[in-house]
Amino acid sequence: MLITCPYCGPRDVSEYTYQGDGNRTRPDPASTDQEVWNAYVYDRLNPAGEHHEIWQHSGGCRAHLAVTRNTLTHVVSSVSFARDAGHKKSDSRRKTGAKA
Amino acid sequence: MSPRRAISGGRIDRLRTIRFTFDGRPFTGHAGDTLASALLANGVTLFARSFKYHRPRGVLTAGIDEPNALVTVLSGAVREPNIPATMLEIYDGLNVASQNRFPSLAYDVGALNQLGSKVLGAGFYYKTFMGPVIGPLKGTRFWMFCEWFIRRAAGLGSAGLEKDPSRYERMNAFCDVLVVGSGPAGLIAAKAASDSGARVMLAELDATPGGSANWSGETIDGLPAAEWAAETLRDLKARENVRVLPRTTVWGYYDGNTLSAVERVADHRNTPAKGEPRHRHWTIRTQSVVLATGAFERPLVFPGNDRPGVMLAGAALRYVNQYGVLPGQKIAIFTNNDSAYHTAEALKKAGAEIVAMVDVRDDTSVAGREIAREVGGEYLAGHAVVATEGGAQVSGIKVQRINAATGALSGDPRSIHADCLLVSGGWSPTIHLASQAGLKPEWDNDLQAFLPPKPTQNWVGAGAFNGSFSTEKAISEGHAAGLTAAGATDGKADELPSVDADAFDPNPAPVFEIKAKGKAFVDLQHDVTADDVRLAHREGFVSVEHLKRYTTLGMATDQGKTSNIPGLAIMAETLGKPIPDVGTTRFRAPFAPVSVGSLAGERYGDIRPERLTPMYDWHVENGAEFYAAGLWHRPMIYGLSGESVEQAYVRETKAVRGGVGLVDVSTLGKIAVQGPDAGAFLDRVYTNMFSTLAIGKARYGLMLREDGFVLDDGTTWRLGEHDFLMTTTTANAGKVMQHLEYLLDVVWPELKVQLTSVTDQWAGAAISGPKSRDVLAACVTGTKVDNDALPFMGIVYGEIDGAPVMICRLSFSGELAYEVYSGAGHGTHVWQALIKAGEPFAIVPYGLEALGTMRIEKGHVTGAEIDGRTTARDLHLDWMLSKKKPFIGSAMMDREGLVAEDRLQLVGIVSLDNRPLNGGAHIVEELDEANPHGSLGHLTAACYSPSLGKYIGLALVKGGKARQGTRAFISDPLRKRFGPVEIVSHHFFDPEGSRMHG
Amino acid sequence: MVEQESPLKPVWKPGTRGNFSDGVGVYLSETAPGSIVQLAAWHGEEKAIIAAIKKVAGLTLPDGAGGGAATGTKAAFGFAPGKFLVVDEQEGLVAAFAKSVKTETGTVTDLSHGRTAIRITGPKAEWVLAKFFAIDFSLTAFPVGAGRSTVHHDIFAQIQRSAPTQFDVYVFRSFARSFWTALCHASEEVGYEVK
Amino acid sequence: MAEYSAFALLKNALTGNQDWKPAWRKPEPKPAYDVIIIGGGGHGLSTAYYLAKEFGITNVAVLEKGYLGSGNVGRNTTAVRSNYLLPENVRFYEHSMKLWENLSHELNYNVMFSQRGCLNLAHTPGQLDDYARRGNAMRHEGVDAELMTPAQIAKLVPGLDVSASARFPIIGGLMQRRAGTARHDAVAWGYARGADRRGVDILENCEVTGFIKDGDRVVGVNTTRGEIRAGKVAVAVAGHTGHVMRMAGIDTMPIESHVLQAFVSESLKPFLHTVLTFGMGHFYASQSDKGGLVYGGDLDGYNSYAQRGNLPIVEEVMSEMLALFPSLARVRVLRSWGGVCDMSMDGSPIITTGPLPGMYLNCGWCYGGFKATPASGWCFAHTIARDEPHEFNAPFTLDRFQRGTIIDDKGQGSTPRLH
Repeated sequence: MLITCPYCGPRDVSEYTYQGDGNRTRPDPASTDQEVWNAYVYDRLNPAGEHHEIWQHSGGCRAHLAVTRNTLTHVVSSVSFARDAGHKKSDSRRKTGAKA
Repeated sequence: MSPRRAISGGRIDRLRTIRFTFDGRPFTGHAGDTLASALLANGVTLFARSFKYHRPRGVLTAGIDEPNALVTVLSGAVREPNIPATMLEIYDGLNVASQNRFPSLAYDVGALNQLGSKVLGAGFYYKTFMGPVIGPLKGTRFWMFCEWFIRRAAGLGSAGLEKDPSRYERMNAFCDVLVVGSGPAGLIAAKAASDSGARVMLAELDATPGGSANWSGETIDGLPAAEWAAETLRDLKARENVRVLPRTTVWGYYDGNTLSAVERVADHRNTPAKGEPRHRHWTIRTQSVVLATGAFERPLVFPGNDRPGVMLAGAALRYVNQYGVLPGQKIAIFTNNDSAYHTAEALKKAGAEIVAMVDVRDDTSVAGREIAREVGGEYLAGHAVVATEGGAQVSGIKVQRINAATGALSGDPRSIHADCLLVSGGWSPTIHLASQAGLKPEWDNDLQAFLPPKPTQNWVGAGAFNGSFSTEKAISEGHAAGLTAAGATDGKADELPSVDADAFDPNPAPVFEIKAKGKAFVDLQHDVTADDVRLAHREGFVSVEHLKRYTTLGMATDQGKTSNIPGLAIMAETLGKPIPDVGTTRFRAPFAPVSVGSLAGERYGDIRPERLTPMYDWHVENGAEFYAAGLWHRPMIYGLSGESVEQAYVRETKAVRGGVGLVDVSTLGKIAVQGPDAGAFLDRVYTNMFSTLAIGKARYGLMLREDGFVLDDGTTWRLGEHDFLMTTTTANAGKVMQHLEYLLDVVWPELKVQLTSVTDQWAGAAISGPKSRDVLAACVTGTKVDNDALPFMGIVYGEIDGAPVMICRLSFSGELAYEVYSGAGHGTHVWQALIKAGEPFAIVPYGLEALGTMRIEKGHVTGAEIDGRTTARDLHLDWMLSKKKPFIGSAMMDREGLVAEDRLQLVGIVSLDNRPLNGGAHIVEELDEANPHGSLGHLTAACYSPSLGKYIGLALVKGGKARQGTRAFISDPLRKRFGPVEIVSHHFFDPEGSRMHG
Repeated sequence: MVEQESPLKPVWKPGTRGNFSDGVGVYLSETAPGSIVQLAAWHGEEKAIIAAIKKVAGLTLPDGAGGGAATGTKAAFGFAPGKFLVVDEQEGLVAAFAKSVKTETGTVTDLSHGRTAIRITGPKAEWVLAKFFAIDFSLTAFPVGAGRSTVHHDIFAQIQRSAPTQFDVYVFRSFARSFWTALCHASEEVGYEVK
Repeated sequence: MAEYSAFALLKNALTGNQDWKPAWRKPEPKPAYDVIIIGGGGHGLSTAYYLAKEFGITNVAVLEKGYLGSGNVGRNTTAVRSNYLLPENVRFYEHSMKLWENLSHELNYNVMFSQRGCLNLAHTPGQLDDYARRGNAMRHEGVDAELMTPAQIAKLVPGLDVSASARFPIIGGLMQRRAGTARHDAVAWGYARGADRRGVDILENCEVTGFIKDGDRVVGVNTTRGEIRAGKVAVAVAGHTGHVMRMAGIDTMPIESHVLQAFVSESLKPFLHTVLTFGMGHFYASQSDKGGLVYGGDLDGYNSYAQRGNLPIVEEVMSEMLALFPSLARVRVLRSWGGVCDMSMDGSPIITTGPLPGMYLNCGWCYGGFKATPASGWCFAHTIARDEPHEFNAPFTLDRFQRGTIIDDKGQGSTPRLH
């Protein structure tokens, strides 16, 4: 699998570290809403298909990247620097958190 | 002359004789021979024994699809099992043994298994060996008892026990176009792509590129096809933008057009050249791929189809045309398609007698009938072979009339004398790589074969891979594919080479199995018969995956290259469904077996690099024994002769507590945290405040994970307004760095903070003990080191013996102590200067054992306690949790599970029986050596404390805070160590810290 | 001033080794520069850092990712967004940059001791390096002067092509000995000389 | 249906093996069942089996979207062990072990469970202490464990590099002798046959396309073979948990689906008679009764449903194998495959009622799923039948994350790829 780092160009997956679900938005640091924190730390969208995720080019420039990748085919459809993508984040995707 | 070598012909070098041995017997062959062709030329027909029934087996194919003729290559004590004789190039001194037989290939006691073959059918293991319900063999023991015997009989070749001294290497390659397969389609594709300026790689699994041109006997551009191929190859090799890789099997098609291939660099030579790897593992990242991988011929399934002397017709064509070898003298041919007619022609030309042409089809082509007449022998259209005759070698065949549409046999069988039977059941395109790269293949009813799926990655196909079996089409498709792959469009089709070849209809009659009495094999290596397939059907294992798993069809070393389609066809017929409805197998990597050595590549014998501190050589010279700490080597003790580990660390500890010692702390993770927001950032990631830290001061810090558990600890030093030096534990350096980088990049991109790993920039030497200040005073210049100039947690800059140093006064040992940092390149220089300056004070170097002993005495935590499951409160570090600010982990650290009273909490443990304690021992309230139970927790670390004169340890104990001052027991059944202990505070030694503040 | 000790000392063995059927494939050496400095620009301040490199080191860096330049004694290249490695045969580069790079522009980090510079030069340099690193070493993909950040398993490397058949590989000092040993081993196939 | 036995084999051999019957029926779906189990893998089938056997609930359907056992039960490295660290895990997996020990009998199907032992190699004193801690934790729960010396290990495992000059010398190991391997497919087939014989309908090629709800309550499912109603709907779909739960209206779960690759070598004369793990990386191996070395390593490390992985892990696993067995460089790897693992946030499973009324959930198996098959089904059946967990699965709730009562055997926190 190759991921095209916006700085380094296409590089093998072995140069990257998967840093997880890319659509999570860290709650307000002062928030004490346990549900919100629980969702941030533990709940994942985990789709079978297009997935927004964070990868670090840890074996290259070390930048974190916002990657859109299909989890069924592994096809990477977009890559950008996570620090730029950060502002576009939306947290509207979550409907129901899993509860017991 | 060898008995089966044709007088002339073939691409072998008849002037070069090669000597080799097979099962200890000397043989000769010629340069260009495979083991299979050389042995066939010598009249050898028995190559191997099958897996299950140990039936005698010959050679079925001429290539990588060989299911039968597997051998072990011996080089000294090193063994390479399960190598197809068809893929093994002979060289002088080659030593090969047959396998899976005892005592010999000709007489194998394992063949007795055949007697029970009715019982040993598919799935028999599952139905028996359950054993008795009671008694010593109850439960699974009866099975294990039987299994012992089964395992003694199992397996094909033996792996050696000696280390393979060979070199393996990995190679990264990048190109525009990778062409897989070098038959006419591949050669032309490579040429077209190269002509249009692309960087091209051409991989061929055989030794001689050219593919079918090497044995087709056709004429291309007026040249014999093999010569045309050689000529084209010479042209390609001379080009700057082409790399040709012979003996290279492309076996994996991974994501992102990454393909992997193994090049057998030196397998065809007795010894590799100096520095040359035996195998080279190529990882090829390419813009596009041309798949010109050809096709595999399928056998027909009929009783006796496994007898040595039965061979694929296409293989025979290759033996005669490429190797000048006749697979027999009196040859019968059995086919359901036209391709085998060419073999008949070629064999006749080379001097063999064709005794019969048996074709299941009634209405064969005019051209076919013409060839049949020319080659002579009986022509039996509308007939089938229903049996072979002979012992471990074909001596004849039985034929009977067949209706190709219904498969019904009629008339009486009759015998025909023959010493070899060539079979063709049609051709299956070699679509494995395409299948790995994508979707399901598509069934073609005319060809009775699966064609490549639609691409999901960037590849184009050409030639027989596409189901286009004529050389003319291979060339035109190859050309187009080469251009497409290179992204070019201006190639001229009229420049393509002309082909002079007999046209043939590749479509077979849809006959896969001849249903007559007797064992008819589908998977030859695993002895899966047509009846096994039908048994699987009866028992409901009807999906293709169930069929494979239940019968082991296609699971042998040849991965079903010759057996998958016939097996599927028999299941389809039994179900009364079309073949594609039964299912298709998705092919997975590897296309063909790959040596483990090649995949390990350069890491074979060197799995991980070593990480060395600047003072490593000094430690070695001064008697250190080392620990592995991740990739680092760290001194454990500096033992004197005759000293035990415990004696050494006790001596070193006493020397530090009583005087002064020096320890290498260069492995601590060090991160430069720089920028105007560095202080604010640290406040967010540490539980305590750092923005308030004065320049020139250090502070102990604690980090939590987002989930509120402890991540790491360490000191961070403020070197400037915007400049901090963070230290982490050795083990967590990488993890902490990544954690911080994530936060800066993803969570707080607005912060102006720069992180740099400076672990390797600094050598760290911690000098500890009441005399440490005296030693520094004696060697440090440019600064004072007294309590005023350098108070606890203070930082000064100076020089030691001319080298600049940064000194921070902090203590892990609990003594008056300093960490002396210098540039790594000055590390040994400074270390030696400190040792020299310490000589009057009897300074000792000390290792991790002494360091660990002193930290246990002090109750400091390390990775054994920060094990990813402990909280700050568990470790008595509540005082570090700032209430003035949120920090990473603050929101989650108060969940009920993290604050429960009965959590494992840090305590000290004192041995009350004056015997050593072990890390990993458990703590119990009641001792029960026979049935240990009721664990309260465990020891994380233990040592003999010279300061207390006792064996002590740290432990994580349930509700430990409340248990201080109580008695308990150590329970260590694994090491049979039981005994009374006292639970105490983890601060064993100098709890007020007066020594380090002194 | 105290000389920096080489981390390669016990494994640094001048001379030739390996298969010389096609001559010497590669020459291996440690360049031991006096200064290795990392410069990092805040977002939008990259040009200012490039200007500082021009001013302090006299090197003109082309725009774009991985752009770099090398002279006989000095070299600089980008290895990450906004980040550059600047190398000088002489010591003292850190102090010079510390003066010219302001807090508002970015940071200066001294790595003179932290990285070891290994030079591989010769007709087979690309071939040998391709055994380690999954990057395209061809001249078109990796032009002279340019820099790349990559990794060989655990060993991070920043690589600059300082001439058509010459690469300078900067590795963490603690890994230098392992890397050097592996590099020598991998070079035996083409014949190598340690200089 | 006929019992399997040596006698039956002989009898059938005499009649040309014509009389064997299907191992399980291929029934048409009924309009409604008491319990529907989504997922015809090992856990779903064993749940159905124990529902019928232990709780007398036989009006049960198992819904499998493909062929039975097409998921991880047929895609693992077949190891069975209970050598965990934390008591919750030790107790659960030991319960599983005890079920394994009698499973072939119970199912009248030889699952070839072979207690050949599982040996974890230690390479540093600290690691040996960690293994001692784990082994002692097992012993304090009544589970067998012992430490082995390098000399004992060398004798047990020929070809292993036990030299002091190894990059990571072997200084000892933790052995669980009752651990071992089983024939993975046979486990699925045996449970399927056992459940079928007790009246359970196994519906292959029956993919769930949606949930039927009455208010919040789940009352059935829509499938590719029609609508099926049920009193209780149980979900045991491992790596596909996220996908199935989303159909029920639950968008997020404490689960990530990751690909784990496994490998088998060509058949070799058996020499490795135990399950072995490497301590300085992530590698485990055993040798099957056919002679193939069955081995694997770490996750690829990213979300995936593709059932196939990439090269870096292949290379890593092979390197680690040769670090242990330098003589195997010339052995060849024959097949590789990928399984989709339902990695939970603490590395431990979830077996619970809910999260919706009428629904029951079993997931989060990480790579532990195969060995858990009997206990998972047993506990899940209990939970479905009684509407409350058994003591063995009581800790494995879904709300433990929120409550912080997490069960983190590896101490890696909420980074699933590290568990």
